[in-house]
Amino acid sequence: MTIKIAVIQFPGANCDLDAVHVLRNVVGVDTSLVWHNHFKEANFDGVILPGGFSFGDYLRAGIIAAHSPALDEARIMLKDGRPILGICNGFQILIEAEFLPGALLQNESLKFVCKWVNIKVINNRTAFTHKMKKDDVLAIPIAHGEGRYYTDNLKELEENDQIVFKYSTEDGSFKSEANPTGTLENIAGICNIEQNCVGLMPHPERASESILSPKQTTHGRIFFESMIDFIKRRLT
Amino acid sequence: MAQMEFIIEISLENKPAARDPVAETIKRDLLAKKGYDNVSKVRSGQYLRLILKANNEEDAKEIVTKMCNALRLFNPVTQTLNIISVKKL
Amino acid sequence: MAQMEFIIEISLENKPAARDPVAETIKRDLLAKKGYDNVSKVRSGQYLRLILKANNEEDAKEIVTKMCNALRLFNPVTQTLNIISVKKL
Amino acid sequence: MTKVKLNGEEVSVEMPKEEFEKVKELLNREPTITELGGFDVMWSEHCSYKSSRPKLKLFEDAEANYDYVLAGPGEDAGVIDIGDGYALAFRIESHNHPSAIEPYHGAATGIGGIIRDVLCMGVRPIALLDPLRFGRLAGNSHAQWLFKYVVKGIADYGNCTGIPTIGGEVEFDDSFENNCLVNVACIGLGTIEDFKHAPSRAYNPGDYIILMGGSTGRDGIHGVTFASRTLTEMSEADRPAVQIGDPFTKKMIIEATLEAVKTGYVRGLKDLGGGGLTCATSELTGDGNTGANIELRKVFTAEPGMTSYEIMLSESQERMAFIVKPEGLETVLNVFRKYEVAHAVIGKTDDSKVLKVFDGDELVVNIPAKALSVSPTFKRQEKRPDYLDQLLAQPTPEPSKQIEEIIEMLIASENICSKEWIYRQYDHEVGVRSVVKCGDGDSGVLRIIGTNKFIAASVGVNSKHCYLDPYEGAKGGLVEICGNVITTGAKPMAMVNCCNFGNPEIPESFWYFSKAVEGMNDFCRSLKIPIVGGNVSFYNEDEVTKTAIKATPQIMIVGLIEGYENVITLPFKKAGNDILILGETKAELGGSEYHSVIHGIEGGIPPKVDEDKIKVRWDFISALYDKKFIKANHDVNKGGFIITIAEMCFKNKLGADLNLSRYNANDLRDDELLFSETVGRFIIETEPASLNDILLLASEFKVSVTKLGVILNQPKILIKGLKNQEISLDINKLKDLYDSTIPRLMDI
Ligand SMILES: Nc1ncnc2c1ncn2[C@@H]1O[C@H](COP(=O)(O)OP(=O)(O)O)[C@@H](O)[C@H]1O
Ligand SMILES: [Mg+2]
Repeated sequence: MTIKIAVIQFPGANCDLDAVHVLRNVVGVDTSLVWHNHFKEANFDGVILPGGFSFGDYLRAGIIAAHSPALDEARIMLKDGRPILGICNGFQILIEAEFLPGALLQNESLKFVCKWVNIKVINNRTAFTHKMKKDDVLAIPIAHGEGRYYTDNLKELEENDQIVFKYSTEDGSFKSEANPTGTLENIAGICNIEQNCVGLMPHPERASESILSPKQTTHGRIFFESMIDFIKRRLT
Repeated sequence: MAQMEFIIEISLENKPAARDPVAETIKRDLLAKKGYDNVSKVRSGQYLRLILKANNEEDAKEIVTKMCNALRLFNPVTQTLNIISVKKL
Repeated sequence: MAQMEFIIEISLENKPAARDPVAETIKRDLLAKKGYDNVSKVRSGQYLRLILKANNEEDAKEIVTKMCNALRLFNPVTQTLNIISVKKL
Repeated sequence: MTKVKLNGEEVSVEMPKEEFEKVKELLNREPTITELGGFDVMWSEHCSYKSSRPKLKLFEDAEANYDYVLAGPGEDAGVIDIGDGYALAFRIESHNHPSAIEPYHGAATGIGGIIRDVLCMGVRPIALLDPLRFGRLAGNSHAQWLFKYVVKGIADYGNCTGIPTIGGEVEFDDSFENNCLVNVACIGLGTIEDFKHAPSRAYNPGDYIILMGGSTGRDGIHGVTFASRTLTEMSEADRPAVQIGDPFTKKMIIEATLEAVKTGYVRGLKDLGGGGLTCATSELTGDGNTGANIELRKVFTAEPGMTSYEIMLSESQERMAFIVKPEGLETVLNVFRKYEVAHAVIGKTDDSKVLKVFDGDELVVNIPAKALSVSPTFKRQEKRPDYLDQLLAQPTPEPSKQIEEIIEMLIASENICSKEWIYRQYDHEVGVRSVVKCGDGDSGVLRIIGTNKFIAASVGVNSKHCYLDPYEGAKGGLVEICGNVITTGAKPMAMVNCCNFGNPEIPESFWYFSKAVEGMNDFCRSLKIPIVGGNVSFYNEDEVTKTAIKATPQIMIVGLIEGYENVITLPFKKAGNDILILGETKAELGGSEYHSVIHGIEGGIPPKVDEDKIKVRWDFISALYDKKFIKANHDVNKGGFIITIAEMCFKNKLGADLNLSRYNANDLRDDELLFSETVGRFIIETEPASLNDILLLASEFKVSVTKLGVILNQPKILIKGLKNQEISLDINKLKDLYDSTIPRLMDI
């Protein structure tokens, strides 16, 4: 049984090749880079919507890509429980396509911010986090201008255990200085109720090789390893 | 009936609960600049002006409203759609 | 003379002769692809709505124009300030 | 502006009368208006380098003298062979004039332009750098406005296209108040095959010419003549020469171009920049010794009714021209269709050596393909400014403040403080190559995925030094930027430069240019660094005050590191390790930050460069690297070596215990010793066990190495051995000052 992962190439995506590199060369899984109009769900066990600036993020990050036929295909995967990960712009697309609830607004500072931060694992039962421990703190970089998560229904999100990651300090506290964008409740990533679809602003593909990490960590790799493991379990 | 062209202006604004950092920054900068304390409120949004064919003004409004909803030109969780004006071209 | 409150709406847009990639992309990659080809033109901009005290409508317009210049909210080299409406509150 | 009679009608052109006569002579008839427009643009200073070309001849032999140089000056970008089948292309360019009036779009389209230059070498753009100059920020809302929007323009464009901005440099100085400098550099990576597939020439008759990308509009007509004049000469009407950037379209063009090149059917590639279609088609055919027939009405335009003059001269952004083999036409067009980028086959090459452009049936251009590139040159006068003698003679006043206070003021000063406010806004990690990130080293370091090779890149120059002595200043810039690359473990491979000067028609301004070029040339020859490209921006001069900017020959160096174990970073690593200084300190405070921040003066004698000593020092460092002796490395520049040491303490919250009594061979005053900006010095961290070997090696190489002290486990710098007093500095406080300056000044 070979597992096949698709990384969707939306017009303007720019972390697509990075995700492909990590999946193929670091995690070692069969991965295809698929142009958004050509994507057919039937060929894949999991899909990644990479970061970047789909359609320049004009009007609002992710909104134009959310109307791509690729999302109709992905919706089938969503329904039958296959894993879907949205990284940064991919998260924004998942929100705009209503795979995930809420909105991602312009950072409070009105500035793009690129830096290494820490996130704490809140929900470790999703397709992308089940190899993590609850309350683990991961070192991972962010790079975005519209990542301030907002929902008018925080309670429901909490009750359904849909908050997956929150920005924290290195020792795991949710102080406001650990919040790089003014995001609601330090939220960095969420999932759907069924937990097969996760979206987050930080970039696991940039945190998967020690050579790129300030402290030589490889926390980003666990996202992809969890996904592979999740797929294997589903298939058996 | 022959269709006519209409010019229609809309704004997409953040709901108050979702905050409006652009407006907040403008207000803060205004305070710092002094001399603009007569400005009491600022809201910001995205502005779009479209030219489209419709039967009449009402029809134009309806087309635009439907389109904005169908395409999610605004995110209903945090934004509102506001039709500023419709004029025959 | 007693000052009154005005509500004033403006848009900051690229000059008519300048490109508007945001609008071009919305039209080409969203509206046209989703079948809204009755929309023949789109322009985009930043929308601001302010409430301020002024002596009259003209005065309100002037205050807003000055403010936008002072805060460098737009650059006359590539953009225009367009006053959409002024109303007494 | 000149008024000339063309076919009986009076028209205005930028070119002087003599050049108009020369055009007529060349064609043996009156030009058409479209032809004349082409000559006017192509012979402008910006396109033709007519003032600078005679001087830049000095640089011309890089390709011949270095076997790893694949493309040198004259190409869209310099290209070097870095081994393992890979080619690295890079180039730097100015976008000063547009940015001075429209900082956001001026800077953004500057990035757009430099990306195209690298892309048209057939390689993927993988990094950007941005050396900048502005007026001083404190209490200066104009400088703040320019700075804020230039950085935002670079961020929005670079981030959106997915090219990391891995480094840059900035200085704030009054002379840039009305003429900010926005230079941008781009590095591209590809296989040598990719590069060979995409020459910027049309060598073969019978190939298709395809225009691809953004539509051609009325925006930006005559942008280059605009860049060839001083700002205040322009009327409002000139100003729409600043264009709106469209990074999304650019990103599509990058992907479509790279995929098209991979098909193997592309035989030539050229970006459309200054001079638009006129420049691209004439250079492709002129340099390729072919000719072409162009059908103007095939060009897709942004608005109806554009004249042939407008279409040929439009400088609309985001366009590329392709020369494609006939049998590959469909394959290449299919690539463009996939990416949904607009495109049109606009003509064919032939062997006529003539460029013919048809507007319908009308022949609007009919000129020898090479004619446009044989622009006239000017021999400009040069004269050393009279004010220099007095400036150089300015002595260093006695310090009126305590050393501690001086150090605190220096570290908080605009030109020394942290530039994090800038690079946080840049995605400096996209591409998963960034191994040494902004702030962690003197250069950005990128890995080449699939190899064990790394490239380091840095850019900069000291404008204050160049103002006092452009010859030594340019050399000093090279020492510093090569030093930046060396500190990360790299060997400097090649240089490109961007010359920013005043009005070349003024002899004093031209003298600066001339001396800086000589300095760069002399240094690069003796240190064996090929100069593979450059760009000149003149007319950075305030017409009202008649002052030019401080001479700024920006230097960019690209270096190569073999093996990850050889990549070095800046922060001190371990308490107890030794702190050594390489190189001696001389009383060279001319043009220093100390003079300017503490005494408010600009004069004095600036640092001089001794190439022989520099060379041995670099060889020595290389020997230390080979033996793995160096744990951290940072070169000394603005503010002197105490600033360097403080910067090395910050990241890991360490300190330093220093005794300077052994390090004052020249018996300098305390302020001279501490704050002198003698170039070519390095502070290195080594382990105590290797000290003896290092000193032995030093005497073999005959280089000056002194142990200044040891790394402390506490955030403190203690300095003993000065003439005056013992000094204690609090690292946390210094770091606070260092970090807070720009955020404080920009939070209006
Ligand atoms: N304009 C800029 N853009 C991006 N990075 C910058 C800019 N200016 C400075 N930096 C970064 O800040 C760090 C310190 O820069 P600088 O103080 O010029 O270095 P040095 O210590 O070599 O003088 C470097 O990583 C540099 O790349
Ligand atoms: Mg340095």
